[in-house]
Order: sequence, then C-alpha cells, then structure tokens
Amino acid sequence: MPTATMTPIPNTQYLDVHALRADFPILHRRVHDKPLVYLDSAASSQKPQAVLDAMERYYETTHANVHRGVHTLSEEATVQYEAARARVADFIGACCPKEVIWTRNATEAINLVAYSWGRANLRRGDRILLTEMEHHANLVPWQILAAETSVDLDFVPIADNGTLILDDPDRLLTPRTRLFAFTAMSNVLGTINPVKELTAAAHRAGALVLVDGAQSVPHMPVNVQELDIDFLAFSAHKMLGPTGIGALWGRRELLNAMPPFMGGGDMIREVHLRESTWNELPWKFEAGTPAIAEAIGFGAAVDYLDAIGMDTVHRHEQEITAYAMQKLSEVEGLKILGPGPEQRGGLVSFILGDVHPHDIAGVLDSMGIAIRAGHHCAQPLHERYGIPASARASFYIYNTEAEIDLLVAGLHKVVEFFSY
Amino acid sequence: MPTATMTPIPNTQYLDVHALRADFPILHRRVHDKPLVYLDSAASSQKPQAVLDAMERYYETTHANVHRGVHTLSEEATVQYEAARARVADFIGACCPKEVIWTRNATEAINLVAYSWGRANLRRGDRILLTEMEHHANLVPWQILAAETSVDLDFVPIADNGTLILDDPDRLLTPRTRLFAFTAMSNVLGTINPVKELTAAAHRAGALVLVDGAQSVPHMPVNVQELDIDFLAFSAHKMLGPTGIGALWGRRELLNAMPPFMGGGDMIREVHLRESTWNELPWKFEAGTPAIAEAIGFGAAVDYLDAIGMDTVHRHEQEITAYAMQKLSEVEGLKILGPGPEQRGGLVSFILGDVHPHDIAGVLDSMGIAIRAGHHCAQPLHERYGIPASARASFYIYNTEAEIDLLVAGLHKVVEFFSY
Amino acid sequence: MDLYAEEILDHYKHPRHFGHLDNPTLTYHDTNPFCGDEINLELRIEDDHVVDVAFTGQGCAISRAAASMMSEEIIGMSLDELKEWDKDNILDLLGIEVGPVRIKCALLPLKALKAAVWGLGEDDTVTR
Amino acid sequence: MDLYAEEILDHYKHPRHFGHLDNPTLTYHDTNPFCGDEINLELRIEDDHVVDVAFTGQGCAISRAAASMMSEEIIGMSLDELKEWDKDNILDLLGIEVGPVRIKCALLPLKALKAAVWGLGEDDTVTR
Ligand SMILES: Cc1ncc(COP(=O)(O)O)c(C=O)c1O
Ligand SMILES: Cc1ncc(COP(=O)(O)O)c(C=O)c1O
Repeated sequence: MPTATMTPIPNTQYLDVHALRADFPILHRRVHDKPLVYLDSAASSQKPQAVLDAMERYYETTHANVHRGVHTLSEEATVQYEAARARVADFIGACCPKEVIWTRNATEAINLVAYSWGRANLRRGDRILLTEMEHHANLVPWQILAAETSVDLDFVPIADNGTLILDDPDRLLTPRTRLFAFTAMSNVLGTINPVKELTAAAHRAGALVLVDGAQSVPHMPVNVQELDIDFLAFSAHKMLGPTGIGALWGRRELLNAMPPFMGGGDMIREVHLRESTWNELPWKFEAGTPAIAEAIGFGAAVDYLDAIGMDTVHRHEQEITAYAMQKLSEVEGLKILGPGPEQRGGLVSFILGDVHPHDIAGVLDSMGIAIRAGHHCAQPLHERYGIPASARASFYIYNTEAEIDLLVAGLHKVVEFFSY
Repeated sequence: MPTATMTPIPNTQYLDVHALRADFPILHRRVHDKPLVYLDSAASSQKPQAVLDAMERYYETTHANVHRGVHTLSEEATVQYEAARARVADFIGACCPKEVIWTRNATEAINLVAYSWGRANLRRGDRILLTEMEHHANLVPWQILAAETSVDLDFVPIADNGTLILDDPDRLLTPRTRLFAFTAMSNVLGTINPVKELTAAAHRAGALVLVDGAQSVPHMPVNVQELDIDFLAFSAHKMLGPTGIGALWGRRELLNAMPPFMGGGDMIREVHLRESTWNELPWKFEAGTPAIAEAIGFGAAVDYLDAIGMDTVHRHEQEITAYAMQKLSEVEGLKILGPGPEQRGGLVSFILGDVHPHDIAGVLDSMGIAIRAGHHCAQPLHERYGIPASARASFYIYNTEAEIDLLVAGLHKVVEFFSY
Repeated sequence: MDLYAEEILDHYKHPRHFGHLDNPTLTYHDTNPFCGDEINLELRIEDDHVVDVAFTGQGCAISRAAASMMSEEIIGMSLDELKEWDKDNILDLLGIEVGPVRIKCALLPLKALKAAVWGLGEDDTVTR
Repeated sequence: MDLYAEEILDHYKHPRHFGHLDNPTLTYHDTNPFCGDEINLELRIEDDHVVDVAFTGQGCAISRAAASMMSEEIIGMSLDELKEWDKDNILDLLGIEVGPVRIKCALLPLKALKAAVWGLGEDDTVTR
C-alpha cells in the first residue's frame, strides 16, 4: 500500500505510464491550447489504439451477422464474437462463457435482472436491500420494480467517512430480503466495499447478491467465484473498451431458471405464431443482432488490461490517489469526500469553499484539465451529505503524478479566481 | 420501374457502383481465394470507410461521457452525439430529434414498445394484430406480452404469392385491436407492404401502428409523417452503420405518455432513495451511458445514404432484383418465394430442388459467394409455406449485375454437384 | 477562460437585485436537478410592466450572472415584451459561447421568468 | 470445396442405413430448429452392443453424411463405448473442418445417439 508521504515521480513505481500513454491517441490532443489532462475516467475511459484497431479490422475484413450464417464471413464473425465472450468470462473468473450475457452497459445488466429475475421471483412483502451510495443505475431499476410488485426497499446507511454502516446486518438483512444489490466501489466516495463479507452476510440471510461492478471491474482484480456473488454488472466503456457494450455475469443455475427479458431473433429455439421456446445460455438473453464489433473491442480491452495485470492497475491507481489526496488537502477550503486512500479506488471527489463544482470544472477546463462536476448520477448520496453537487477527479492507468500537480495548481487558481 | 428484359450492364443505370465499391474496404477481401461476392446485406450490411472513420475520429479526438460533463471533450461528444440523432430524425422525416430514441437494434425498439406502451395500456381481451410474415423480432415480444397480460394475438394471413391478405380488414381489425404491428418489407419474401393503406385501416379501427422498418429504412425513402404511422423500429447495422445501435421513432404524444422502460442514469430528472421523476424525451428512454460512438457512426451512415439519395438506392435495388429474378428463374429446379419484382425490395429467397439451403450456401461460399440459408428468423413464415428453410440472396448499393451472374453460375454448379 | 469573462465574474461576485422584494406580484421557484442549481425569482408588476425584481438561490457563476444580468435588463419591460424573450436574449446578455451542457445553467433564470409571466397570463390575473 | 469432400458427397447421395428397423430397441428423434434439420435414429441393441442401426430425416449434406458414417461405425460397439463418444469422433469420421455454425448440423446425429443411449441408461432398461 503506498503511503501518503511519498515524493512525486513521473510514473508510479508500478507502471511505465509514459510508454503506455503513446497507445492512447486522444491523450495527444490539446484542449484550449493546453495538453489534455484527462481526469474523468470514472465517467468513461479513453481507448488504446489496439481496441480501435480490433474493431476497425473486424469491419474491414470480417463483418457479417453472427450465429445464423453459413458463409465464411459469418462463421469468422461468430468465432471472433464468441471468443470475446470467453475472454471477458475469463477476466472476471467466471466458470464459463455462457454465464456472460452481453448488454448495452452496466445499467442494462441491472435492469435485466430486475425485469427477469425480479418479476419472476419477488412477491409483495419481499425486500431488496440497497445502499445509500448507489449510482442511479443500481437504484432506479429497483424503484420501478418495487412500484410494480409492492416489494420494499431498504438501504444500508453511510457513515460520515464514506463507508457503509453494517454493524446490525440482521436488521437490514431480514428473512424477507431476497436480494442485496450494492456497488463494489462508489463512483463518488471512492469507497471500496468489502464485497466478500457483504456477500457472506447476505447469503447467511438467504438473499442473493448483485454487485454493481461498473467501477470495480475496470480498476482491480475481480473474481466472481472467489467473491461467491450471484450477479455482476459492468460496462466496457469504463475499462478501455467501446461504448455500446456491457455485460451481466450471473450464476448458471440462476440464469437458466430466469425467463427471457427481450424477445426476438437469436434468443429462441423454436418460434410458432402463438408460442415459442427459448435458446440456451447465454443467447436466451440476447435478442436481435448483437453489438458484434463492440464485443470484439471489449475482448481487446480485456487483453490490454490483462497484459498490464489488474493488480498493477490497482496499485498504480492507489499510489496516484494517495498522492492526489495529500496534495489536494493542501488547497485552501477544499474538503474531500469519502475514506482514506487505503479504502478507496482511483478517484477523489471534493467541494471547494462555496465555489460551485461547475465553476471549478469550468475554470480547470480552460487549462485543459477535464474533471467532472455534478451529482455523478448519485443524487441520494449527495443529499446524504447535504450538498447539491461535487467535483470529481478520477484516475486510470494513463494518469501521472505530474497531472495531479497540474490539477492542484489549477485548483489554486480557481480559489484565487473566485475569491471576493 | 426496371423491366425484366433489360440486358446486363456492369452498373445499374442509377448508380456508379464500381466507384462506390471503393468506399467499402471489406469488398476487396478474398474468400477461399475468390473475390468476395457479398449477397447477405439483409442480415447485415457492410460499412463504408466514412462510417468507420467517423467513429475512429471520435474515439481519437473527442470521446467522453455525454450530457453530464462540463469539460470540453464531454461538451463536444454531446454535440456530436445529439447531432447524429437530429440527422437520423431528419432521415425518416420525424418532426424533431426528440422523437428518436436510441436502442441496441430494431429488436430492442420493438421490445421497448411492448414493455412500456404495452404494459401500461393493454388489458385482458385487448388484441394485437400481426402478420404471418413477421420476423421473430416483431413476434416474440408480443407473445411474451400476450402471455403476461392475457392479450390476444391475431395474424394477417399471406397469399401464396407472398402478399398480405387483407380483404376483410374489419374481421382482423376488431374494436378491441389496440395495435397493428407489421413489417414494411418482409426479410424473406421481399414483399413491400402498403404501409400507408394498412395504417389508414388500422387508424379507422382505432388501433395504433408500429412498423418494423428494419428492411425498409435501409432500402427506400421512409417518411414517418407522410405514412402517418405511430412507431417505427430500425437498426443501423443494416444500413451501412455500426452494430450496437438502432432506433425507435415514436410520436411525441405517445412517447410522452409512456412510462420509462429501463431505469438508471440520464433517464431521470430527480432521484431520491424511494422515488424518482423522469427526464424529458428522448432521454427518458435512454438509461445509462449510451452507444455514443455508434450513434455518431449511424449519423455518418445516414449522411452516406443521403448523398446517394434513397430513391436512387431503391431504384438500383429494384433493377438488380428484377435482373436476379429473371436469371434465377432459369436455374433448374429453382423456386422463388414471394411476389414479382414490382412489389419487392432487394432480396430473393428460393429453394432449389431438394438440396438443403445450407448446402447451397456451403457450395456458394467455396466460390466466395455469401448468401444466407435457414429460416431467417421467420419460422412461422416458413411453416406457412411448408418448408423448413430457404436460401436468400440480398442486395445493396454495392452489388452489381455481374455479381448476380456469378451467383447464377454458382447455382448451376450446385445443381450439378448435388444431382444423383 | 472565455466562460468567465470579467463582466460575468463581476455579476457573480456582486449580483444585482439579489434578495427579496417586499411585496412581489409574481414569484417563481425553479431548479435544475442535474446541477443542483436553484432560483427563486420575484417580480413586482405594475400596469403590465416590471417595476422591480429580485432573486435568490444557489448556482454556478454562469447561472447567477445570468440571473443578475437579466434582472437589470427586464426592469421597465412589459409582460408582452418578456413573453417574446428567448434564449438568445440571455446569451446576448452573457456575451459568451455556452456549450450544450452548461446552457442549462445559463437558461435557468429565463425558465423561471417565462414560467412566471406565462403562468400569470394563463391565470388571467395580470396587472398588480 | 473442402466441406463437400468426395466421401461426404457419396454418403449424402447414397446414405448407408437409411430407413427403418423392424424391431428397434431404441429410437430417438431430434431436431435442429435453427436449420430445420431432423433425424430419427433407430438402434437394435443386443447384449449391450449395437447390432443394427437405421435413420431417416431431413437435413443438409453434412448432417446426412454424418448420420450415414456414424451408422456404419457404431455397429458392433458396446453402449459403454458409445457413451465415451464425443464430437471429435464425428469430426474424425467426416474428416473436414466444420465451422461454428455448421457444427450444429454435423453433430445432430451424435446428439440423437447420445440421448438414445444415455436415456436408456437412465431408465435402467438397458439390454433388449
Ligand atoms: C424484418 C426484420 N425485422 C427485424 C429485424 C431485427 O433486426 P435486429 O436484429 O437488427 O434487431 C430484422 C433483421 O434481422 C428484419 O429483417
Ligand atoms: C457505480 C456505477 N454504477 C453504474 C454505472 C452505470 O454505468 P453505465 O452508464 O455504463 O451503464 C456507473 C457509471 O456511470 C457507475 O459509476
């Protein structure tokens, strides 16, 4: 674990960031005539050339619709498309590719579970446990389900330091609790939740576990079998992959027992005018022409991350984050949300006196520095802290401590600029 | 209308296909050491370089998450993303961009209507009218809905010549019929249905109209206001665009009155722990990070088609199709499904003696010719004709009459090859 | 740093008409939940004309400057004139390029103004 | 035209064991709805060994050749041996590369065979 007292070096000790940045074309762009400092990867990451090339190559040499075609292009496309699924399955330690269902994004993955598993299994009086730190993606689908099925929602509260308060698990994990859905890492607080412990508690209470891995899968090793969870949702675009694709992983027995979500081509076995039977996993949940090029791009992204190693990715980000927290705390009036560096992933959200986060981001943008401002799709979390919005700098493999220095220098300017 | 007696010329009279083929990198590929003859565009079209470049350029210079970011990249990405929506809205003659909702594909667009409009509006005893020629995408979602809501399905039958039999519209369009959902063009028979007339009949009966435009929007001019329909579903990947994106167009009043489908970021206005309010159109129906690059690619595809002109696209295909039908009918034992060239779009499905369609496609593939074989996601249609499968050659702007000649020569070989 | 031109910063730091009126004819409250911005707009109308205005609320510099500049501008204008106003009037006042995301900030005061004057019109309770 | 090697074409045009048995011990019917392929497999088992086999159905050349070749091969084999069979046995018989889509055609006869012999085992009604 990096300590907070280390001195700035151009790369972290874990990763040759400067070499790696050459792989990301966008990082050579200038913004307002300054080199781009991209600190918004928690919203969406940038893409290495290898990912773009994989998709371009696919379109230029192989594209055809998958599964149904007898001709060479279709067979080759099918092989590449399913190989990408196997790669992603492997990346998260799934038993087998058929447990990985392609979706548009993490959000759709969670909605799939709410629609299919939720409507088939929940009855009035059943309860779903969430936390107060959930992204809207892991909140709104359950609200919609709850309104339809008269299921009740409970929420694990958050302590002032940004960690979950679960000292009384039995009160929240009642005998009627059927699902505990929580994020592995908060996209605002940065908090890394103890997935294994939370899962064990849920299972003791007889509840299933859905993990929102949108922020964990891109940034640290995740092994679904070791964690012993039941569902995992994540998005390619936050982990060097393209937009338009994400995945739901689920345990085979659960997925097998679930009714389909959307209907159409590919998800069927036999169709008659008035009734149909369903295909096997994973295709039962994939209706219509899938995001073929995107799946292949996702596979290439996972290859890129695997070549670095997720342990290295995580350690690099923790080092950057510790450094950032130390430097940010020196900015006048700046207050960091969330726990200390040892309990958090690669992002820091903060408020700065009474300067509106939009203005912080606006001034930084004029210096080429991209951070996010707003409620980051976590309004209830901001309500919990009594603030309308916050500013967030988030890091990935391509960020350097030198960029943190630019951020901090920029914030000093912001303070100066808006002082009365 | 091209007649069936014209002589083969390398290009049709409408389009300089040879010049245009240079824009499609994959068309220069060889398959089994023969030049690729791609006759499977109804399953998925190939992509011009301009579409690939638009996406690559986006990733290399602009990518960031849309709508929420204050920084330059996010603002630029948002502008490009929403401009693509406006382009597509314009392409189908929509009143305004907000009537266009991005989905993964045509299939999801139909499911969206089934889930959102269907569950909110239909009651036991209500009826939905479909046709016997629907793709599974416009059949299975309604079966799932019917099973859940005890709504009844009716079907417009097909005549032997592949056209709809609607001489008794009042019997099928009952006072309880709430929706008439049909394809504008059959992906097997090639039949172009009279959308305007069918829509008028449905509206007289008080039913809404959903048009499956997966095969019409790519191949002919479609103007939703002129047709006076209520919903239109289509996919980018069949019209020179990328995989992973499609669209639902719907009339504003209808979309406004519909509840959301999936929940998550971007589709909300305000979120609290136990309740939320929804964003305006189109975002109300777009949960989570959208397919940003894909939307931009879709916009570029529509630009490419617009530059040619959809009238020209349609005329070119009709000429190719008339030529193909004439030549194919000379192959021994070959039987074409569907109506004459004046009533069909750019595809020809057929059976060939008792040679299994897979074998037809398999032998043609060895000659570099890609056609499709199977039930083309229209099993009930094949049941209607008492055949398990068919072979299909489908055409697009890049196909030439010379390619038809290769197809026909190939089919003569197939006959020879499999004759006893 | 175009977005934060001298004048905008001045209006942000020293907002004109910030506060409350004693006896407003119209008040309207609006929010932009996306940003957590809020505005409370109060108008004093006499003979179909704006004779005084005040606002409170929280928001970024752009939205606060827009509210401040708008307040200065609309005093003396008739309700009919205000009904003609659109986003170009605000953007002209601000005198900067506003991107597609921050436009929501810039237009919040206008949204409140339009709702206030049109709401009045609909109730047919115009004049004092 | 690898897929349609001489031998495959021969089995397709002149399928061995095509037809019905007089008194099958086991019959199994399976379909591949994706292709519209169908197979009806009949086995005559004596002393846990295949003594005769027949099949009917419709399908492409690959699936029909696979059924024909498989039928020739399994006569004389024990049920235990057949339970060991997997897709490699069929692909070896066919002697060609089969892609991910057409593999379903090639393996339909094997699927029927496995279901027949395992089904038997499960019912514990093995031997005549
Ligand atoms: C008529 C028709 N409808 C719907 C679809 C489904 O399109 P997609 O798979 O892109 O959702 C297709 C294409 O497969 C089609 O031909
Ligand atoms: C914790 C968390 N969950 C879910 C999501 C939703 O991801 P997406 O928008 O890709 O569906 C995000 C990202 O925005 C996130 O940070």
